[in-house]
Amino acid sequence: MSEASPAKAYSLHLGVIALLFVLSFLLPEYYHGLLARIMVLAVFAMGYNMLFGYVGLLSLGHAMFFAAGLYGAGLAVIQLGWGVPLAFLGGIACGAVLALLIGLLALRTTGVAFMIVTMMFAQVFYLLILYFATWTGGDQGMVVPQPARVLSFGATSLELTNPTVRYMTALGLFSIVLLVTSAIVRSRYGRVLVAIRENEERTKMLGYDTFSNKLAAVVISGTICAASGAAYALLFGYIGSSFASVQYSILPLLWVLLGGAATTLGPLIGTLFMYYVIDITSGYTSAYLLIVGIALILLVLFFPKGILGSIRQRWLGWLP
Amino acid sequence: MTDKNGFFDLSKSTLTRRTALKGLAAGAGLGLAPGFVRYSQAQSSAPIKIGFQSHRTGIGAAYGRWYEKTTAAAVKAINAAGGINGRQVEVIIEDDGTDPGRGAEVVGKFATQHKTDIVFGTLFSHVVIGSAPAAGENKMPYFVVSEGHHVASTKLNRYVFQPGITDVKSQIESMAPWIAANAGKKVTQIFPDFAFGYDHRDYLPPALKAQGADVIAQIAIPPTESSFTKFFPQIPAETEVIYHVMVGPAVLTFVKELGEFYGPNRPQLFGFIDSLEATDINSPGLEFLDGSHFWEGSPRYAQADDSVAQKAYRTAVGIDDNGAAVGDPKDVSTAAHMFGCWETLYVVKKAMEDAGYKGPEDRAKLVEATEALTEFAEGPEHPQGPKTFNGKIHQCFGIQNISKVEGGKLKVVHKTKIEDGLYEAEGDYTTQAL
Amino acid sequence: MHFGPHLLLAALEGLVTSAVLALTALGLSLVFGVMRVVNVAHGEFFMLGAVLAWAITTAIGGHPALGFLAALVIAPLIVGAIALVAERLVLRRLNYNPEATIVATIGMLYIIQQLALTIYGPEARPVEPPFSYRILLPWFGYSGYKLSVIATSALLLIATWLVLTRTKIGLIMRATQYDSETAQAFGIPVGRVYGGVFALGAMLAAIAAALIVPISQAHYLMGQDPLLLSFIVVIIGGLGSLRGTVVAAVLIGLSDGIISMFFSPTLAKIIATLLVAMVLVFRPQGLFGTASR
Amino acid sequence: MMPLLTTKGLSRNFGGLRAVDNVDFALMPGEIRAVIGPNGAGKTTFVSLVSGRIEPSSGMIVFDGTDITGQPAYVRVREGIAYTFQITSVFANLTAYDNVALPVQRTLSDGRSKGAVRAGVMAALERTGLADRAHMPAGQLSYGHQRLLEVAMGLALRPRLLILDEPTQGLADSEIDNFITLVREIAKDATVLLIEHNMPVVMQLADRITVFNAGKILAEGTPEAIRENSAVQEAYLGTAP
Repeated sequence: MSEASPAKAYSLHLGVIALLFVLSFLLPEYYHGLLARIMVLAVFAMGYNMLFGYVGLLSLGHAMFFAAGLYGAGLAVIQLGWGVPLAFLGGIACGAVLALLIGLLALRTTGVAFMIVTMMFAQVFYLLILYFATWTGGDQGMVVPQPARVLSFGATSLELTNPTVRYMTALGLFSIVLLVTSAIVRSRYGRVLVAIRENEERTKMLGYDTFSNKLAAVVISGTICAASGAAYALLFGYIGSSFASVQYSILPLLWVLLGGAATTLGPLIGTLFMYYVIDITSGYTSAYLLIVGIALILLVLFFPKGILGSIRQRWLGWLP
Repeated sequence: MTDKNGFFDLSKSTLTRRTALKGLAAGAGLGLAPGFVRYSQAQSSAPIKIGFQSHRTGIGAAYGRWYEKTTAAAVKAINAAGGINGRQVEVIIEDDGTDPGRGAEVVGKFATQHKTDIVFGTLFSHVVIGSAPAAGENKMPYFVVSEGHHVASTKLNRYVFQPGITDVKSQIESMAPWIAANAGKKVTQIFPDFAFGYDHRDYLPPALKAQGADVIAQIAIPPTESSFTKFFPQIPAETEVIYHVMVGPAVLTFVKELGEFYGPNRPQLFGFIDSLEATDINSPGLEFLDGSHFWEGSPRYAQADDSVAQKAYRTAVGIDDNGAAVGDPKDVSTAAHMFGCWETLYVVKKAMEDAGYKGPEDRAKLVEATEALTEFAEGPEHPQGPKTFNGKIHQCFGIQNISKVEGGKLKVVHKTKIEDGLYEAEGDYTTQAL
Repeated sequence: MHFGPHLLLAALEGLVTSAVLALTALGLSLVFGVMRVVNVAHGEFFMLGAVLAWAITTAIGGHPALGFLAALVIAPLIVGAIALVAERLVLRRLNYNPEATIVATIGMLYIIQQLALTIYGPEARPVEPPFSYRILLPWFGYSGYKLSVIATSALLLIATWLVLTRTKIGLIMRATQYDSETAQAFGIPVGRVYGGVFALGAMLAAIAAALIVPISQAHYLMGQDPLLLSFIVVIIGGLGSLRGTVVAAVLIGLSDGIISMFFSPTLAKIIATLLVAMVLVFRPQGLFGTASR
Repeated sequence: MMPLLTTKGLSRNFGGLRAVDNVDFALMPGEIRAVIGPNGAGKTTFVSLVSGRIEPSSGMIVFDGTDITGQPAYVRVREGIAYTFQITSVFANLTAYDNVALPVQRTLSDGRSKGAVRAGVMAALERTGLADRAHMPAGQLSYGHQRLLEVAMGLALRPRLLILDEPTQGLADSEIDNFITLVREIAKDATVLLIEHNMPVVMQLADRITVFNAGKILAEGTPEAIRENSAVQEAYLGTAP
């Protein structure tokens, strides 16, 4: 946050990106595919972290932004026949517009009321997907046809279903969002967001229009989540209402809290951790949710600031 | 009413573990001479690995358990008779949480980590549709037992098959003539406001129309609803038949409240047993269903005219004459659907043998061999009855049962013909590249 | 059906929903009001109450009323004990930090749900109502038991109100809610009050579940809807306001029933949800809360 | 000369209580004005109305010739009304540097250059003697330093009117002397409105004093005149000569 050690933070981010790149060549096939998915979902968590970690606004409705991107991109391909790049942008635009609208309404509330209002708007969004099942496929969802999931540059074309292309696309999105969000939180605007989190009243008295700043944060957060959703639809080829359900609003909160709120890499670490706990434990018992539950409680008891947050607090103060 | 076994009974959940299946498979393979002979002749001695995508948790968990039981029984029988192409069959189970996102991940895990030969066993439509792209991308033959119309709609891809259970569209079309002739001409539909309901919403009215009957009202119930009485006034007074296809845990409430609302002067009731799968028909509050009719894929209760194959199948799976687990009369099975697991595995066996399937490199051959199948004769491998298979749309068509609730049992009163449920193909998977 | 009878039916149905919702939401409201803890596992305590009610009635057998009454007493006690243990082992150690308790109660949610699935199973299981009397109205029949649920819930709510306003326990709870530090200074054992309130909140949910389970069955995923609805009720009613909670529960229950008269069910749900959200947006302190908190 | 700030009939009710009652007030540019009065006299409510933290029940506020009654607080800050809190409310988890950077970066019109923010921050910190503690989290500063940081944040806003709400509360005597010097320096380019209980500080600093009692202005004048005012003595100074 402060002026201290920007070089260290940048090297760390570039190092993580480089590591993920190298891993692409080392990982066994299954973990290669899983990591691609995790990177896309980590972007969802990073979008959530933007609002929850830095502005301190706890939303329980972020599934709607993810789903806006998912459906915006997916339906653009399925119903309108758009190409991949345009559909991706369309999905992001849907998320941005929705976030602006929701922000204008929900930011009139604070604290628990904000949680509930966002949750209810997300519920409305979810029900609308069911209500307009003719176009959205309702709860069954729809497949984004494989032939349409191709990136064409003149003569050459890249199939998004190819594992390497998919991994690299996911990594590309992840890297861009990581660098952009870390630039935002280190910027003057990021400083204002943290000030709002720490003491909104005081921030107002420094001459800041906190409503507009928060609104911008909601839009940035919603846009990033929509980018994740749009990428998910195009890379994995399925859109469905379960991605708009309450569960998918709670997941990014969990990922962020696990990895460490208000840390740039926490969302990735949290998503990774949660995925691997489920993946490994589900191999031993069908009661893996029990283990997830216990893990959550132990973490919150002994690492209340999440994995990276605790590391930052105890050992590495410079951690971004 | 006393059920001391049902509660703190941990054995149920441990029974169908992957390890148990492995043990069964291995035991059966070693113990039987013919199997052993073919085993040694096979070019590869490694077992054929079938990835079973199971609803162990989430909303589909009640089905998942019985799908696992049926699958274990079928695999045991197949292995006892020498396996497939002389190789034993091993089932690897992964839980998909009845969630499409996780479903796709599980298919990926089967393809790239377990490296199974096929993936099999999914029931819930949204999981099938969510997993289908992953199956196509991994070129992984994916045999579902879902009864949804999604496979036959040809909106999925060439690697997805449903050869063991008739799809809902066909079921509905074969029900319509009987409803119009025996139940009534003015039909009100009550269905869940999600995909399973939409198949009924979309396909029943034209099917009834063709028989001279009409759907006069359609009431869609939101998926999260847990009380229903407030919707019943929307049922028109002149309704002769209520056609209900509610599913999920709130179904008992639905029936009970319908009973309280109408009392003895009710219209005719026709339902899909999906509503009451894994639920005792004699549960308190269901008395109201006495005398009403249900669609059943395979009958829950043993019937007087059951074939030898049907009897053998019931014994193998371990269900008694009332369709409950042997030794636990409260543990009611999902008999109307789970037969599909049994039959699908035998279709896989047939197709693998036709294709001379040796390993994952032969998956394309397996797809073509499956598409080449046309008919399944009734018998030990297909105890529910004869079926035809349309290789272009990857869907089978079989006979359906209409059962009447009588004295706390379901008695089959009508069996449809395969032709009743045939419809024009909506596409052709075989034109897609492999 | 004509408008009048239809409205009557919708109102009756709405009242049953309200009755159960008011009890459940009151539990959540107490925990939230006194401890400032957002208990995401509240719905799972509800589910536990229903599942235990099934287990108890099944174990006892005999006349359904016997088992039901036993369940109505024993199930909440067990659930309360479980909640107390959870509070002592986890929430207290977290110092009731708002964010930490949300994560911890999500953890509890997973644990309780998974244990219910493993031990109880995935089936929906019915409980026989203590009596099955069908009230025959000129236009439709209605369950007598449902009416008794409304009455029982009303009695329990009045009893809770009396405890909160007329007894020393109630006074201690209100003092803790108002200002826990001052309460501590005046010798109120705040830690024990918190434990008691958390258990009481869970017990109210369990009682509501035991009442509803003869109407809708026990199922291991049944906790989610009551949780969401209770949250809404608590916020709309204003935090920690018993009167507000009850009025909001009646409002939500009735509007749910009556809006469904005019629109297709899913659309009705969309409209009802949007309406409540808008109330919150334009009156965030709830309908009965005061502006400055 | 036109007053920098005037209020006309300014009132604010809390329930039945009239915390500020029909106050007409004028403040000239360059002045150091002290507002004194017993606890509950309405001083803090009055400056909160001026800064826009709370809305008036009736009346009008004019700043530099413009009616600002309906403007939100943040706009008033931008127009030059800075408020430092009575209860210290620096951002405890941010460094002193970041605390001051927040107001500095907003007032910078050229905007982009990082050097300008740094220069502005360090200037404000140096004026308040906190430069060597720039990278300490504000919450770890001593109480007196937190008060100074609060002033530094107010200064960094480059206010035309700086409202200081009990700035010397909890300061040691030595710190108070430095503080008086600081306020005098601030007053060279800003008008200062000071709520203060410490009478020696008031007497040393104030050009004029306004005395509040029960929500109304009881008296106004030079320090000498107020000291002589018998009504004030009765209401407030009576206990302290």
